[in-house]
Amino acid sequence: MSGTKGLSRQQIADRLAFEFQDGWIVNLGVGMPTLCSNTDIGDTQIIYHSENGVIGYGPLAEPGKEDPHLVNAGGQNVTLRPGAAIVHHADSFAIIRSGKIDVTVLGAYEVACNGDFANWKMAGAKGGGIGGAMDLAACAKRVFVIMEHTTRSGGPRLIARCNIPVTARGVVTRVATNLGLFEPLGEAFLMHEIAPGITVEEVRAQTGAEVRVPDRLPTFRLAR
Amino acid sequence: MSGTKGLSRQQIADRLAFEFQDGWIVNLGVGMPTLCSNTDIGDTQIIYHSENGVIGYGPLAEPGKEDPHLVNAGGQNVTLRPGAAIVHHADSFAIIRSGKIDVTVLGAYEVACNGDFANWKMAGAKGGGIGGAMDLAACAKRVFVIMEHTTRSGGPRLIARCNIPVTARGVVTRVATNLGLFEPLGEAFLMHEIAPGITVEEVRAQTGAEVRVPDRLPTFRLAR
Amino acid sequence: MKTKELASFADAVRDIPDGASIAFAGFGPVGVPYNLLNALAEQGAKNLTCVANTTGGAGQPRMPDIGRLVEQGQVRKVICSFTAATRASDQLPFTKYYESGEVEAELVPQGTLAERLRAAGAGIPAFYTPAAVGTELAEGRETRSFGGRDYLLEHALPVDYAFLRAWRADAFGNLLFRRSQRNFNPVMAMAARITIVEVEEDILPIGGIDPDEVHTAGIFVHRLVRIPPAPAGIWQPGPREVRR
Amino acid sequence: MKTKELASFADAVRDIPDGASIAFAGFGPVGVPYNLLNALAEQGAKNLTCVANTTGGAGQPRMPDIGRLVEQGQVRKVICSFTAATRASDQLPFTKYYESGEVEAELVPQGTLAERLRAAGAGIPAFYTPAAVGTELAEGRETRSFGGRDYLLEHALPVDYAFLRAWRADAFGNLLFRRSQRNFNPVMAMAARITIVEVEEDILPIGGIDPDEVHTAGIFVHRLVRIPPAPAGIWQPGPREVRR
Repeated sequence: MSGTKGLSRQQIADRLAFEFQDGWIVNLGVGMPTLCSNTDIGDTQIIYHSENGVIGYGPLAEPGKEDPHLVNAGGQNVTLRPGAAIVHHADSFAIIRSGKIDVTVLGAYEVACNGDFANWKMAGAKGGGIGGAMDLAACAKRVFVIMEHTTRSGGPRLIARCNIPVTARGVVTRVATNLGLFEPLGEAFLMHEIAPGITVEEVRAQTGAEVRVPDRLPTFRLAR
Repeated sequence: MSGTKGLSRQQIADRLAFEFQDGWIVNLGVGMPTLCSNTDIGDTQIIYHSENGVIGYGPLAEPGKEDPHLVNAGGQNVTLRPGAAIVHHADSFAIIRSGKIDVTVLGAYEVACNGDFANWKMAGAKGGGIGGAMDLAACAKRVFVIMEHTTRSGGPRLIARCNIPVTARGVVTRVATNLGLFEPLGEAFLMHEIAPGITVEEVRAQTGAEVRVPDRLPTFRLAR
Repeated sequence: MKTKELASFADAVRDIPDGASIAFAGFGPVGVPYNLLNALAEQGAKNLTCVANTTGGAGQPRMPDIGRLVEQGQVRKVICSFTAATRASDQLPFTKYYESGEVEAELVPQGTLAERLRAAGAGIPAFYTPAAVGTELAEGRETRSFGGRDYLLEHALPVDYAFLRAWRADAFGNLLFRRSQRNFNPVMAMAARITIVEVEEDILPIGGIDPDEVHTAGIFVHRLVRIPPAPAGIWQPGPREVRR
Repeated sequence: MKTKELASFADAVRDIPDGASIAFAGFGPVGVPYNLLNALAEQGAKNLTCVANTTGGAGQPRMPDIGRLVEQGQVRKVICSFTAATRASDQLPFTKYYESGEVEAELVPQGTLAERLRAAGAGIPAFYTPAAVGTELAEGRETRSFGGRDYLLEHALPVDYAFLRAWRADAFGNLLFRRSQRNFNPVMAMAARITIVEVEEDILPIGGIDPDEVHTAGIFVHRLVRIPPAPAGIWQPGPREVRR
C-alpha cells in the first residue's frame, strides 16, 4: 500500500485483530490475513488454528530454526505454543464445520453488502482455488474480510452483488480495507471507521454499493 | 454342554476358528464366540479386533497381571500383542462399517435358513441389547454364528424364518452348533458336518427348517 | 492460558440445569466418569437425557452410573446401545423404570451411536449407515440406496455436556487416554458444548503433553478435576489398581 | 506377523494398473510422498484419477507431483481443492492441460475432500455438509434442510491406492506422523484398498510404537519403503533438514 493514501496492509490487519477476544479460536487465511498474528493485542490469548490440523501455533519460526514438518495454511514454517495439539485433516475440518472457530479472517476479490463474498475463482477462469475457504466461510462463528478497497485498475471490490462465483452467502460481518472498516448491512455497507486523510466522498466514489455513514464517524483505530 | 450328546462349547468354537485364514481381522462377540480365541490354529496369525477400539489383542491376562485400563468387548481383561493399536469408538466402528473385518463370530437366539439372525431382543421384551452386533452383522465380510442347537426347552433355534426381531438379514454364512456345522442356503440349511454320535434324523427333529445332507456327510472336524 | 482445573467434582457439575443432555463416556468399567456421575447424583439435576453405551451395571456393590440417576428420578430419557442386559438373567436397575414408562429410551446400534456423536462434533447434520437396515429399528424411517445397497439416514447427536475420564491431562485440557479407556471419550468431547473431565493423574502444566501425542485437544475441554485417592475418589472396579 | 517393508519404491508401485485411482497425502510440501510419486512417474501407469489437496507446485526446481504426472500424460482426472494457484500470477503445470480439456478436474472444498475420504474409510456412503451451499459447486445438486439450515449431499470417495509419507513406522505398518505431516495421511489410508507408505526413519520392529501413540493403525497399511539418504531418496524441500 506504500504510495497510496489510507492504511498499510499491517494496519488493516491490526484493526481486525483488535476485535479478537480472549480465548478465541482464530483461523487466518493465506496472504493478508496472516498479518493479523503480528498484531500486538496485549494479554489477549488467541488459539490460532490452521486448516492442516495445527491447533495453537505461534509466530513464524526464526530463520535457521524452522521445523520442516510444521507449516501453517499458507505453507509458512511456524512455531507451536505450549498446549498445542495436532489433528488430521478430517478432524481439523470437524473443528471448522462444527462452529468452533470464533472468527476466520479471509482475503477476497469481492464482498457484497448482502454479506456474500468471492475469493476462489476469477472471472472467466476454468479452475479455482477453494482450499478451506468454503468450509470456513460457511461454518465459522464470524467471517471477517481483509482486502484492498479497489482492484488494480481501480474498480470497486465492495459492491452491491458479487459478479464472480461466491464462496459463501450472507456470512461476512466485517470488512477492513485501506479506506476503512465496513459492515455489510443488506442493502448497503455501514462505514464504522474511516482511514486517516480519506473523505467519505472518496470512499463512496470507490465503492460499488451504497455506503451509510453514522452521525459521528470515528477515524480508523490504529492501536488497541 | 456336559451331559448332552454332541459337542462341547469349545469344540463348537474350534470348528469356526479352523476357518480363520492367515492375516484375517476377526471380531468375536460376547459369550461363546470368545472361545474361538482359545483354539489352536498353529501358525495362522489373526488380528483380533474389539469394538471398543482395541486392534490386536491377545489372550486373557493372567490373574494378578490384569491392566484395568484394558478390556475386550466382553469386559474381560485381555493382553495386547506386538503391533497392537488403540483407536476411539468412532474409528473402531469405521473399521467395522468399511468392511475391514474378515469375519465376525456372534451368538444368536435364532438363525433362519435365509441367512437372517436374531440376537438382540427377546420375544416380548421392551428393551434390548444391540451393542455392536448390528454394525458387525451388516458390514463384516463374513458372519458366523455359534449357538446351542435348541432352546433350553428343546425348541429349534435353526428355523425357516426368525420369530423375534432380527439383527440383520441374509448375512449368516456358517452356523456351528452342538449338532453340526450348517450353511443357510435360502430355503434350507445345508449340513456340512455332523457331530459324533448324532444322527441326521436327530438333527432334523431338532431343526425348524429343511436340512439338506450331502451324499457323503463328514463328521464334525475336531482338529486342524 | 488459564488452567481449567477445578477443586472439586461438585464445582464441576454445579451449573448443570434440569433438562440437560449429558453424554457419559466408558465401555465396561473402563473410562466411565464415576466421580462426575456421583457428583451429579448428589447435585440432583432432573429431567436429564443421558447418552452412553449402556444404562449401567447390574453388579454389586453398585457403582454410580445412569442406573443410579434413574433410581433417583433424575432421568427423562436414555440414548444407549443397551437398554437390557446382555444376559437374560441379569436385571438392570434401569429396566423396571423403562418397562413402567417412567423413563424413555432410544436404542441405537453402538457404531451408529459413536458416529452420531462424531457427526455432531464434525458439523455433519446427518449421514447414511448400513447398520440396522431391515430391522425393527429401521421401521418407518428413511432408507436410501447407494450403489445398489440400502442405508439408513441417521442424525447428529449433539449434547449439552460430556463427562469424560482421562488418564493424563495438561491444564489447557489436552487429554491422554490409556488403552481401551479411550473408547467414547474423544467423540463425546467433540459433541458437547461443555466437556468435563475427571483425570487419574496429577494435572500437568500446559504443554506437558507432546502435541503429536494428544488424543483429545484442549479446545474441546472446559473443566478438569483430579481424582483424589480412595476413599474420597472413586476408582474403577477391577482386579487391582495398576497405576503409574 | 510378516514385515510389510519392501526394498524399493519401484517394487511398491509396480502393480499399479492403468485406470487406478490414487490419493496422495500432503499439505504444502509436508507429508507429500515425493518418492512414491517419482516411482509412479517412472512406472508409467496411465489414465489415473488423482486425489490430493492440490495438483502440485509451480516452483522450481520441480518436485515430483501430480503436475508432473499430468505433463507425462498419465492422468485422466484430478479431484482437488485447488485446480488453480492461490496467486493469480502463478501458473500451475496442470492448468494448461485442464483448460485444453486433456485432463478433467473435480474441484472440492478442502474439508469436504477430507470428509469424503474419511466417509469412504468409515463405511458411510454419503453425508450432508454446509460447505459450498449457495455456490456454483452446489448447482444442480441435492441440498436438504436440517434444523432450518441448508446442507449439501456429498458422497464417499474411496480410492484404489493411497500414497503416504510418515515419520516413523513399525514393520506391521503402524504409523507416526510428525507435526503437520499428519494432514491427509490418516484419512487417505482409511479410504484406500492398498496403502503404500514412504517412511523417513528406519522401520521399527513390530511393536516398536506404543499402541496408545499410533496415528494410523497397521491394518490400514500394506507396503512400507524406507526413504534412503539423498540423492537416492527425495526429501521434502524446506529451509533445512531437521531430523532426529
